Amino acid sequence: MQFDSWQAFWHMGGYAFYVWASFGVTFLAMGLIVLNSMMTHKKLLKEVAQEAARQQRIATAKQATKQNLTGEEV
Amino acid sequence: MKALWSGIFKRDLALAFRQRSELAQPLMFLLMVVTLFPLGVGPGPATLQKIGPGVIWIAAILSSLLAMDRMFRDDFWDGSMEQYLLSGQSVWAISAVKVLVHWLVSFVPLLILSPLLALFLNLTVQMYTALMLTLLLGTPLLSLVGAIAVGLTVGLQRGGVLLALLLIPVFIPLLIFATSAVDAAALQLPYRAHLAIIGAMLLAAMAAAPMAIAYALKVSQN
Amino acid sequence: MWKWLHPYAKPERAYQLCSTLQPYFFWPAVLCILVGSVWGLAFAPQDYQQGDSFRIIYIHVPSAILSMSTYVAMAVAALVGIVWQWRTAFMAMIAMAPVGAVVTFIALFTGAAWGKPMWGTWWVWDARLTSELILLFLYLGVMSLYGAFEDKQQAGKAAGVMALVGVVNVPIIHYSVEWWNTLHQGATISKFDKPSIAPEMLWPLLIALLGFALFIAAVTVMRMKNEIIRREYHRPWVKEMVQSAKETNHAV
Amino acid sequence: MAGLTAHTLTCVKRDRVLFADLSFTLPAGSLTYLRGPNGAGKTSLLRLLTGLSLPDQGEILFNDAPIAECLPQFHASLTYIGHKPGLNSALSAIENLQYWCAQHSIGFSLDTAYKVLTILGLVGLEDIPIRMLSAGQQRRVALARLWLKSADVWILDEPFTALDVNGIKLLETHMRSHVEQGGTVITTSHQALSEVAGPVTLLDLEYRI
Repeated sequence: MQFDSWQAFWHMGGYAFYVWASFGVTFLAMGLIVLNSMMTHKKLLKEVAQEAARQQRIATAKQATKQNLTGEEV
Repeated sequence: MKALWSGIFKRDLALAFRQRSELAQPLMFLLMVVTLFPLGVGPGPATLQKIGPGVIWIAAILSSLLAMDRMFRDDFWDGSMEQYLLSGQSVWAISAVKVLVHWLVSFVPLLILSPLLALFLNLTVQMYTALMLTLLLGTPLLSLVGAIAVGLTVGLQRGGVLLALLLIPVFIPLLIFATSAVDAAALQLPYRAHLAIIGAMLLAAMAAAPMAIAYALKVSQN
Repeated sequence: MWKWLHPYAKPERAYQLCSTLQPYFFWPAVLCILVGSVWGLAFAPQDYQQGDSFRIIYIHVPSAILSMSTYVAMAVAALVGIVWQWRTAFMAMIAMAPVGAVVTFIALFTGAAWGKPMWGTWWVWDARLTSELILLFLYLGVMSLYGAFEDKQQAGKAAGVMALVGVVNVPIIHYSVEWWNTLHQGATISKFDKPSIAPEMLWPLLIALLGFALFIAAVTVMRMKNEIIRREYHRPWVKEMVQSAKETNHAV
Repeated sequence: MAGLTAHTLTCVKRDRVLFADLSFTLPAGSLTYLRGPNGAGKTSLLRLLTGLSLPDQGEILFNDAPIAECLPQFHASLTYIGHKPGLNSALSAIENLQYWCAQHSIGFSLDTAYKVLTILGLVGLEDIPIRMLSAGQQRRVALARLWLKSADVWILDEPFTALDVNGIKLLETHMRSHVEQGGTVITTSHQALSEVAGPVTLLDLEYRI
C-alpha cells in the first residue's frame, strides 16, 4: 500500500477529484453499456416470444376457418 | 470507352449545364461563408492572413458537402441508376466518370473563384500559389471520397446531414495538410512535402475509391 | 486451412459460440479490471513528477489503445463480410461499434481529467486527445449510418464500407494530428525494450489493458447475440431457443 | 434463343421472407405473367432476375450459366423497365434515349428514334424536357427502349401503369410479336393481360406473413 491511511488514499495526493471522477465515469460507462446490452437482449427475447404467439394465433384462426368451411360442406 | 464518353460524360455535362443555377448555389454559399469571417473576427489584415487558408478550405469542404449528393441522387430516384447497372459497362468505370464530371462542374469553378477569395482574406502571392496547388490536388480527393459516402446514403430519404457527419472526420487530414502547406508558404518555407502527401492520398483514392463507390451503389440497389 | 471457421459463419453456430464465450470473457474482464485498478490506485508507486494524478493512466492508456484497435477489428470484420459475404461478420462489426465508442469516450474523458491538473485546462488540442475525438466521430458515423437503414442487411454492408473508409483514415488522422501538434507526451507503453516506467507501475497497466480487451470482447459477444436475434427472429431455431429458455426459467 | 431459369430462390427483405425455394423456368418464346398481392415480392423477384440484387439463396441461370458469371452477355440481351422510368426529367425524350443507347452500346440514329416515338404516339413531344410530359407519356418514352434495343429477355415491372387503352394495346401487341420471334417476357400488372398479348403462362406469388 502506497498510502499511509485510508484518508490519504481517498485524498489521492490532492488529485482526488480528477482520479475518482475518471474511475467513476469509466465504470459508470462500462456498466451502462453492459446494462444496455442486457436490456436489449431481454426485450428481443420478449419480442420473439410475442411473434411466436402471433404466428400461433394466425395458425389457429386459419385452422378454425378451414374447419368451418369443411363443416358446412358436410 | 465510347459508351462511357457519350453515354455518361457528355450526358452529365449536358445536365450540369442545364442545371447551372443549382451548381452556382454552393459557390455562392462558399463566397458568403468566406465573407462572414472578416465580419465575425474583425477585418485586421494580419488576422485574416492567419486564418485565411483554413477559412477557404473549411468553406470549400462545407460547400462541397451541400452539393455532393447531386452526384447520384437524381439518377437513383428516377431509375437511371438501375439502367446504368444493367448497361453492361463496369460500374466502377461509370462511377469514375461521374466523379470526374462532378469535379469538373463543381470544383473547377471554385478554382476559378479562388483569386477573389484570396483577395478577400489578404493572402500573399506565395500563399495563393500554395492554396491553388492544394486545391488542385485536394478537391479531386473530396469528390472521390465523397462519392463513396454519397453512394451509401443515396437510398436514404434524408441522407443530407448524415452525409456531412460521415465525411467531415474523413476530410480532416486533408484539411490539416492543405492549410499547413499554405502556412509554410506564408513563412517562405518549402511545402513540397505537404503537396506530396496530398498527392499520395489522391493517388490512393483514385485506385481504391471507384471500387468502393461501385460496391456502395450496388448495396444501395438491394 | 480456414475451413473450420466456416460453420461459425452460420448465425446459429455463431450464437452458440457467443453464448459459450460470454462468461469466459466477462468474468475475467471484471477480475482483471478490478485487480488492475486496485493495484494501480493503491499499490503502484507514486510518479515523482505527476504525483497521484498519474494513476488515471491505468484507465486512460488501455482505453486509448483499445479504442483504436477496436476500430481496426471492426474494419477487419467488415472486410471479411464484404469479401466472403459472411452475414455474421457484419453483425460482429456492428456489435463492436457501440462498445468502441464507449471506450473512446472513456479515453477522452480520462484524458481531459488528467489534462486538467497537468496542463491546467480540461481540453488541450493535444495530438492524442484530438485523434481520439475524431475517432469518436468515426464511430458515431458508422453507428448512425447503420441506424439510418431500415433493412439491416443493407445497413450492415453500408456501415462496413464506411468502417473501411474510416480505418484507412485512422493512421492518416493519427499521424497528421500528431504532426500538426507535437506538444504530446509520447506513448509510454510500447517502449518495452527501454521501459520509461517502472515495472511496479507497468504490471497493473498491462493487467488493466487485458481487462479492457476482455471487457470489449464480452460486450461484443453480448451485442452480437442481440444482433443475431434481431435479424434472424423469423428463423425456427430462434423460436425454439426462446421457447426452451422460457421453459428452463419456469422450471427454476 | 435464350431462356431464364430460377433455381431455389429465397429472398429476405427487411427481415421478412418474401419467398423461399422458388424455382421456375422462363423458356424462349414465352410470355409469363407474374401475379401476387401487394408486398408479395413481385418487384423483388424481378430485380433478382435482372441481377440488380442478389438472392439470399439460390441462383439464376441464363442459358444454363449462372448470371453472375456471364453478366455482360446477360445484360446485353436484357431490357428491364422498372417502376421508376429511368428518365432524367431535365432532358428531353430524344436525349434520354440517345444517352441510354450510348450507355448500352446500341447503335443510335435519330431517324429510328423519331420513328419509334411516332409509333408510341409522341409526335411533337420529342425534344421538350421530360418533366413537361404527363405520366402516361413518360411511361411511353420509357417503353421506347423495347423498340430500340433488340434484347431477348424483357423484364417489365408494371409496364402498364399510367398507360391509356391504346397504350396498353400497343404494348401488348409488341410483347406478342416479341414472343412470337422467340423472345422471353416476364411482366407484372395489376389488371389481367388481354387476349391481344397472346398465350400467357401464369406465375403466382403468395403473400407470406
